[in-house]
Amino acid sequence: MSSVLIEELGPRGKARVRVATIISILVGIVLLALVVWKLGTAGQLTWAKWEPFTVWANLEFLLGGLVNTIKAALAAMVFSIIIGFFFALGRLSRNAVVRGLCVAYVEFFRSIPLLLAIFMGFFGLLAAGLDVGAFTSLVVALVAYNSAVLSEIFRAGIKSLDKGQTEAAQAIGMRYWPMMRIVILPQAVRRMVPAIVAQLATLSKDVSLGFVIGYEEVVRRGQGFPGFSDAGNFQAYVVVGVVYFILVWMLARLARYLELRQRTSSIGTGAAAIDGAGLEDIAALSEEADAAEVEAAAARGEDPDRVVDSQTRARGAAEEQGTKLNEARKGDRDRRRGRD
Amino acid sequence: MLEFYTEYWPDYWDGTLVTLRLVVISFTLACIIGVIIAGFRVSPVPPLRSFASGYVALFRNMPLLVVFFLAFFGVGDLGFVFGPFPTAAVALGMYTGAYMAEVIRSGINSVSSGQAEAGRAIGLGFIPLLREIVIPQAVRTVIAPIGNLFIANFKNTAVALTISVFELTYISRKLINETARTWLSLLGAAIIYTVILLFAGWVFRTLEDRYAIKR
Amino acid sequence: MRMRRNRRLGIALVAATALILSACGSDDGDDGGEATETEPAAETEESMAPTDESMAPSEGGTSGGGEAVAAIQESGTLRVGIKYDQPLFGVNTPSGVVGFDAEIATAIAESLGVEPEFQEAVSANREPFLQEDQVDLVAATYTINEERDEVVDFAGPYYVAGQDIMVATGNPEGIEGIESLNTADLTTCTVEGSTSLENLNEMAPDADVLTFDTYSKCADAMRQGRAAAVTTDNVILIGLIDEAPDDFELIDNPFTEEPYGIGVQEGSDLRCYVNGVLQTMYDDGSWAEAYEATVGSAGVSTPEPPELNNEGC
Amino acid sequence: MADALVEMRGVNKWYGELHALKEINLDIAEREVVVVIGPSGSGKSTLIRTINRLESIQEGEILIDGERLPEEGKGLAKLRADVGMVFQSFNLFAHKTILENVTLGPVKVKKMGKSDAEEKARGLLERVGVAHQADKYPAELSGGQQQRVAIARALAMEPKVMLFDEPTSALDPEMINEVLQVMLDLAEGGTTMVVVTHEMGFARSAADRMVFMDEGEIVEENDPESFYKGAKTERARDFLSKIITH
Repeated sequence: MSSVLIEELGPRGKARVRVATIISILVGIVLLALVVWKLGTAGQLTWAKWEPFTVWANLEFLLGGLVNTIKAALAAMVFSIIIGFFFALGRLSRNAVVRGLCVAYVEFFRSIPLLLAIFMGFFGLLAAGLDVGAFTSLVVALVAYNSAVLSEIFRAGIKSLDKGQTEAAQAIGMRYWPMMRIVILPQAVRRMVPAIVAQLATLSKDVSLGFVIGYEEVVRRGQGFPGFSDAGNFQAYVVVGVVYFILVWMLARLARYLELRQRTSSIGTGAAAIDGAGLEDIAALSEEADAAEVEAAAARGEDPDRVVDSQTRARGAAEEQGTKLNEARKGDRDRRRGRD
Repeated sequence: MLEFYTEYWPDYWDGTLVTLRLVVISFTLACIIGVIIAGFRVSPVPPLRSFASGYVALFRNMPLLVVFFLAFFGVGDLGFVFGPFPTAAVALGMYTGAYMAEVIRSGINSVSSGQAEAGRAIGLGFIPLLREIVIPQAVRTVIAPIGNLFIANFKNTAVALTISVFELTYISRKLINETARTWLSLLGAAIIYTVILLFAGWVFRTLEDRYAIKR
Repeated sequence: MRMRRNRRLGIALVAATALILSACGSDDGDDGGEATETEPAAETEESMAPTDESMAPSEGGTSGGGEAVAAIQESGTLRVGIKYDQPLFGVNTPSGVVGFDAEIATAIAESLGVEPEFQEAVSANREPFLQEDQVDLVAATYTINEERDEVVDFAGPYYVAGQDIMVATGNPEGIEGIESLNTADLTTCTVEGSTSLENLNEMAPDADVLTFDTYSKCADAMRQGRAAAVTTDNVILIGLIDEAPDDFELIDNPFTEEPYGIGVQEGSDLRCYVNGVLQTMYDDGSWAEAYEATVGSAGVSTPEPPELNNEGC
Repeated sequence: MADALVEMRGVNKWYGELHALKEINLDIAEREVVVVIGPSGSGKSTLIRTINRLESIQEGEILIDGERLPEEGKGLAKLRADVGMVFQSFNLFAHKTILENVTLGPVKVKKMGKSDAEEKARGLLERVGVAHQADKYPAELSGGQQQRVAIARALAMEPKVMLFDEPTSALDPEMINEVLQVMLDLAEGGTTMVVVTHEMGFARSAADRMVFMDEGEIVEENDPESFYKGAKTERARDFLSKIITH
């Protein structure tokens, strides 16, 4: 029970939990049975409706959509990183005009729905005489939108670096750009890798919106293919949902893994302390990381998934210093108590 | 340019009203679902915890578009047919609710165990502890992320156009087709979104300042 | 029809939207696409000399023909631009392209004594196809309109499409025409950003409207009881009905006219030759046969063939 | 010893495999001050936290004023109200003012009137020397001040026994004495106290009894003078030599 709310239970509490467990399992079974029954009576479980998804040619077609999804997500990611990076630097610039323009850009694209940005990328460019097709329009829109988001991650990443790093660099006589290039950015980038992977997961989800301009990602392929015409909507969207789920879940998992690795390596002493611990502790730690990741995701603002509100991030970074200290203390105490 | 907006203001206004209605209903729903799911997630009853984790994982790893289509056409195939607006409100509420649950859970967990222990040590029972110590402290840490969720939820209402909800983004798209003034049509919606979000941002910042812990 | 200043651009955008609606291969046949940006180009380089224009082939001219016809006969193949994804008109199947357009094109090729060779035409590339001499003719649910007529020539019309209404089998709501839809009590479904939607908004402003990105979603909406009617070009509706003949039927009361023509290069003698072939098909009943074998298979009654435009032939 | 205020009988506790408390038997009489010492990880914190069941036990029983410590629910909350606790990291309620920190227990648990509670709280704050800080928030106070407020908060419940869990080890050196002074005053005033601390000065002047723990068991009990001068066990002598050399 990873919660401050729940005390260690006494015998009566344990008995209650047992009863609640049994009741909730029963309720769960009843609900599940109802759903299956409803699906059955609505004729959704007949094999004919699912069979199209076992035909390799159909699956190949659907997986082609997955490839398209990944293609657009990767392309958008690469350009978003590059452009977002420059906007981050722009926002940290000492020139007020540059700063102002960057702020305007970032704030504009952070405050409109992605779908509107996609329409701008498609209809807008078309009206401007640029008939670039669905893929390019979609990537342009995703880049415009995500570079704004990423620039905030970058800015927070750069700012969150210990001020000591800057001071140390300046102390040995480095000037602004060499300092950025040699000292600050490499560290900032390393620190941002998990956030970037997490953003890639979000991006993959967002590619689905390319649907509205006819981009052949998974959803469009899943619903429009003649090979699936025997299948109903329910089946098609369930399968499409599963495909997306696996993709996004794996990317999120990777992001979490990277973040965890980074944490353990950066805490150092904490990692040493874990040395003696068993698997359970590591599981607990990953649970904690899970919670932290979620917290971060929540704090990251924008879209639930779409990362990072600058303020929260910056504040988060500041608080993190504090909590880390507290946690270190607490952890220390806990461990001691644990061994007591 | 101005004539364009004076001429089509009624269209934009209709769309804005739909968007606002959608966001109010879906966000209220998200709050309710969030509290329930978060409660499940921190409860000592294992099946409830598993259910809550499953719920959160499901909605966090699926595109909103798929959620909408499943809720509209998929559920419709099962014989449950609801109109576009109610479907969109519920689907969006359930989607944001998953994120809300995580925000609330992390808010509860952000209250240090020392605070709870101190409360127990002076004899506070479960409910008073929750009311006097945990919730007031959790609320403070949770306002900013909830504000962000609101903004996300607000922007996500646009996806409802795919199931025939005539909200603001739909209107701008409709105006493109009717007038062929592409950029004007799109900008009109963008400006309305920005203005509303500026206002929402101000509200949440004010709330945050009011409830900030003095340090 | 509303004529706004930017009508052309509007149409172009509608075309772009229509392009998106690929899933059910829909294309409302009204897309002017690239037409505006091209000039009446290239003809001097082409086979026909200016004099050819006046040297029209004789009426019914299966025997006659100018240089274009001669060149085709010499090459032994008729290059045809055709839709690959338009149910009942042009669908690419493993056994070749089938549909009403394919039947017409094959008949023309037969008359010429050559083999047809099909190439996929999408809405946006039909004019460039002709202008750049990629194909000899385009038979691809190609609506005749003024803009296009400036850059290409049309034989025909060989079919008049029009916006129509699809209802559930048996027409439970008793919908007779567009006027019946003008009530908030009935929900009508069409595709977002289409001319069909604009027509609906104009002709039945009180209708309760549902819009989706594809017509197949409209069909689903009807199946689920969300909509009482679907309206768009009858050609698309017939395609939907063909997929589910038990569920839907056409009220067969079109309220717009979209004449389909065979596109040929500007000034080509092929135009009058094709008109001749079409007239022959009208007369000997093979037009009706072709119709019944394709479009008519969806349970739509065979109409009278439209009158050909023989101006200048 | 039947009238001891706190009785621990055959208490055992495990953390998984780890035997954290081994067969603890300990009685604390009214007005007695007991100081618990021992090396890090010896179980002394766990011991003190079991007395108000912030830690559960698996075997044995704990009685407070002759009453068996309930395991959960209202009864437990009621009994906890009679046991004051001061934590290493103060744990003042961060969102409440100093005054509210002190009045919360009396008002919410003891259902005391608000004005009475405030009057009493101000008296207690006066006693621990932070009366002028009453309207501030915890984060605005120094560590020493916070810990004194924490003591006042515990006292406001008029507990039968006060537990101190390393009350000075999170403090900067110059603040340790101000807290110890308050504790000395309490001891002299006759409060029953169980204190986990390494502050030998305090132990010598205030403790009635020293309890030395190691590896989860009570190794030695004695009065402070004899304990410091001549601990009976090797383990205790070894521990003392380590903390006295510097």
